[in-house]
Amino acid sequence: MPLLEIKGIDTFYGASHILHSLSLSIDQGEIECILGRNGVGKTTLLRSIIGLTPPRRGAILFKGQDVTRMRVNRRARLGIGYVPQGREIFPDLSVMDNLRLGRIAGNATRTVPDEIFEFFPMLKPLADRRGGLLSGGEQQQVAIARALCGKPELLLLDEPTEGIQPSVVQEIEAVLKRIHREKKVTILLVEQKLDFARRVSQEFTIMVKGRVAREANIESLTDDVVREYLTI
Amino acid sequence: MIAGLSRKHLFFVLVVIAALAAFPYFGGDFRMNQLGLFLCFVMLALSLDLIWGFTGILSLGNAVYFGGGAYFVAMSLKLKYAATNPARYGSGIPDFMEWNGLTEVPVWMRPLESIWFAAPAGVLAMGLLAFVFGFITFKRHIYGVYCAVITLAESVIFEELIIEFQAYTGGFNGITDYGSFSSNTTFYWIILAVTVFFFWLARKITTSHFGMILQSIRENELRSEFFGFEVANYKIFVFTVAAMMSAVAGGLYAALNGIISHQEIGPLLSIEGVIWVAVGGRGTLIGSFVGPILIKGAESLLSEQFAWMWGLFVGLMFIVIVVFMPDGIVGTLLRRARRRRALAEGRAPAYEPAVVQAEETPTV
Amino acid sequence: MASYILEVRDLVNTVSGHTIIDHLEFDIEEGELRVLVGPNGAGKTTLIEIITGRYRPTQGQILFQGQRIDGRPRHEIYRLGISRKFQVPTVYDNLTVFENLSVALRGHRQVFSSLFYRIDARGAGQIEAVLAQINLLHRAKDEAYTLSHGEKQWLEIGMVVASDPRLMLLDEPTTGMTREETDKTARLIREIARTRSVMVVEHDMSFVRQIANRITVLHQGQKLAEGSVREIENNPRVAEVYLGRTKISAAP
Amino acid sequence: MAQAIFTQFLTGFSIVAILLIISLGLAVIFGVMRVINMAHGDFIMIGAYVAFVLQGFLGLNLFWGIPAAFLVVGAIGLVVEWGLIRRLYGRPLETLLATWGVSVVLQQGIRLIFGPELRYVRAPLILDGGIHVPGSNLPFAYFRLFIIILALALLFITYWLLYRTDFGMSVRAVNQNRPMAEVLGIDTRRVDGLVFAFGSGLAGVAGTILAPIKTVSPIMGFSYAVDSYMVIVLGGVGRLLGTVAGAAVIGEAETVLAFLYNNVIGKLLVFTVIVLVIRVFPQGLFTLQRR
Repeated sequence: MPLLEIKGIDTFYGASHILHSLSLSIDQGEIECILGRNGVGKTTLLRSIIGLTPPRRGAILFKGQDVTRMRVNRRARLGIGYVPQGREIFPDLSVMDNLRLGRIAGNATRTVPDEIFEFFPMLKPLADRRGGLLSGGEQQQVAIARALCGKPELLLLDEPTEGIQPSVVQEIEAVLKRIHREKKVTILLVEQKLDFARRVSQEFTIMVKGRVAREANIESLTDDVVREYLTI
Repeated sequence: MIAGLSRKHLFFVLVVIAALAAFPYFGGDFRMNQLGLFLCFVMLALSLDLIWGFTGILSLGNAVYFGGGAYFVAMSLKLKYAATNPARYGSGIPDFMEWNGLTEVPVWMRPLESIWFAAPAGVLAMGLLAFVFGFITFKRHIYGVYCAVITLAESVIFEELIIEFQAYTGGFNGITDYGSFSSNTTFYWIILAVTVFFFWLARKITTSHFGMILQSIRENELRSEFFGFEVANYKIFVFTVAAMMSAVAGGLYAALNGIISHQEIGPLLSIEGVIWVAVGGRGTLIGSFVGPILIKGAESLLSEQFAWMWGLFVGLMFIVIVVFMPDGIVGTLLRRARRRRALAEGRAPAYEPAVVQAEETPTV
Repeated sequence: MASYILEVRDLVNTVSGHTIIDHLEFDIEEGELRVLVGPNGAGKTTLIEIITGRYRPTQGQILFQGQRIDGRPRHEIYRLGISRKFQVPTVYDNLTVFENLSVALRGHRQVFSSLFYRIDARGAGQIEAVLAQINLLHRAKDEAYTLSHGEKQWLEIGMVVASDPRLMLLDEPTTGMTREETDKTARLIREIARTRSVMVVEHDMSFVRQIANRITVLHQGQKLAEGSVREIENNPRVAEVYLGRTKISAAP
Repeated sequence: MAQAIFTQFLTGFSIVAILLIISLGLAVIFGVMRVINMAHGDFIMIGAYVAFVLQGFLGLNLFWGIPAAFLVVGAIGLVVEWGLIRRLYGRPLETLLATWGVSVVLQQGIRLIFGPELRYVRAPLILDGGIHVPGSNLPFAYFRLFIIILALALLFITYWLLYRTDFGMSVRAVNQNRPMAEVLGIDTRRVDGLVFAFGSGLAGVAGTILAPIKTVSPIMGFSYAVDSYMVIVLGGVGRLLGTVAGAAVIGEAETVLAFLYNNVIGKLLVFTVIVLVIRVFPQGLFTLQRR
């Protein structure tokens, strides 16, 4: 049984039809990457899964349970973590408070386990800093750490490397791989940077205008495919 | 367009006007007076519809202008009445002035002795007040709940001012006993004529290019700014015009009613006006007739027997209308009719939009 | 020397410590059709917001036909000749298509002149011409909320056309459109650009290829590259910011 | 003269304290839900009637009224939020109008139950008398002192709830970024309901302590509510400091000006100043600047 199964969803943003009977399934333990040019609906797909933009038609099953009409906070508690584009750190809360809020989804005590700081050692000295004062790279790490605090089984990441310096990108890459290996978290990633996507993920899905255009093992992401669907 | 009137509807409007004009012949004096007062409320509702229904400004203080116009007229009539009825006012000045130790009418109030000065002065003063108030608020993009709350406070303060300065306003008891035009058929017709004129004027404004711009501001203020409209100027203009309309309505109301008090300037009437428009249907103009006549009519019929229940009923009805019928009675009917027409012509609306929002939605 | 309709000089925009536009230098020539591309967060929309007066620049100047416009109110910037389309199609939902266009139609921006103005035969003719251009003649009497997403995009483009600017800024005019609609839009924009300067922000590269002469690539608030479609497509630095790598052929 | 003004200034503190309790409730609600509750004044009024009932029918003194009013009015707030406000989410003007309907219903309901007469409530005997403050020409009533202490305590409790508890952390998260709060598993509807109940409860407490100062009647709350709307307009949202400053400025200015000129002129001047201030700071004085 796949961990996440999306069956023919149609999602609208206001009046605009973004996803067109899109189907996709993610197996337990996979790292899958969604590729596609800007505006094809990658972000909307993630938002449909977490429930911020629920689909009008179709169904979403998580762990075999129909979550299509479920409220966002319940999905989060069921084990879906979401790191949105732009990080969305609470700017007036400290890093520690941001992380403690993340614990809610895991139905856990609100003390942040040390293991989080093992994954993200550079957050330790920043714990009391206000979220809004961090750099983009630091915010991204807080966002991932925060999602991790909720003990997700499926982690949705929307362009985690966008606008971030190369050294931090490497750290994020290492952390994602470790999370996947050690915590057995399934990862669904939206990414523009091909090299990063290739290094991190095992499978890829290419979207074009709200539909799945191609789905395969990351090895088969050839230059021809890239030229056809992704290059500028 | 919501306010669209076809030839068929024009005929309907003419029939309604004819019926209202003929009302004195079959309704009797008491009912005629009541209807005259309701028509004054209709004018207030029309002015509110202009600013709220068409421009998207929710004002909870427009009774200030209605009451302001009313006080100018009532004061003028009272001064005259006191001066010319020595049998009742030996000193020749209004009773409340005498009670408060004045021996003569203050100099600055003397010009009001002439109704021909007082009535237009009241309208102009209210226009000026609205202009200044609008200039201060709208130039700084104060909108939505902030605007509502500030206009509400304005209304509260004016009510308290009226109560406080009783030597000049009659205070809590208001101005009474100044001779009124009640049971005067000609005066009823004048009120009706002014109401029809205001309806025509509001139609003229809202169906003109200017009215379209007002509606564009209601729909999306930011979009209009980027099309080169200085949105604040439009708001100030329509706010001022509406205030002057309210002042005229208030003046007529005072002359007909024969008593005027702080309630006519305070927040209760301000908000009641908004309720009439909401119930009748904002942005329809016709709703401004339906709302007040329906509610005030029902109130006068029912509230005597069920005085306490009436308030409860109005409150509940208002909640229900806001939640389940945001377009109001006329708005809902018009929307249904349009939808039927669209379906008949095979171009059904894709979806029903959310109710008109005056909020600037932050993007990015 | 070519004459510039728009010059952006050393533009900086920072929001609570984050630099969105970073010492940007950027020009558009009179009569040009320019496409602006760049990854998310490159500052494209922010640039439009600054040009049209929504945001103030932290530093730098913007010149329109040689005249400084940064910091001026929005309506003045329009009156000088700049009109823009929003990223999310923004039309007046409860007005009809015809009314939407007549609000936008050039002229009668003052309170009193608009009060005594009614759309005359000439105005109606102009609106009908625009309606024909954007393929919405048959929807003229319908409220805008009944339009599909693509039709709304067209309507807003039409409104910008009706407002008759010298410089048009179109933010993502084809988002949410089908292939055919996108092709129609490309034709429409080429037609419009014959008589005025146009700047388009867009992601859809096949669309960009259809309309563009020159492309400017923004990245992290700076100009990364500028040139013809071919030059940009073969520019390794552009590939790097878009795909996060140096060369496509470096696949594992 | 200076002595008299100083006395007014001291009296002003108790006015500020009451206004602060009322506005705290309103500010917390407005901050999280962006909703203006037009029935806030009637929640005050119900708080006063709770004190009246406890004293008149059960013989309990005012101290009992404080927790009772908080619970009763908080429960009413919960019902209003659940039954009405969440149905109008994202439509602040409609919410404002609908809560006006609630206001009418509550006033009429109270009239039906208790009649339109004025009612009187006594302050606890233990708080009779006053303390002499040097420089002032009248003793400062213990009851006013009690009000000030209560307001400070409630301010502290609100601060503690918002900034020192897990629930407060959730509230601030919802305030700053509602969708993201939901993504983290926070039940935002529950937060809305509890915040509305808490804010309403505070209004109830304010009503209880107003009861001995003012006569209790169905329409007693309105003018206080209007003042507290002005506090929000002046102080901005997002920070308790803004609410404290707004309440302090408006409460003190109205009291002192009322003494120097008269009540209404004081109000008029304060209102004029507020309108001029928001011309310069449209978001209020203490709003967090964010784009």
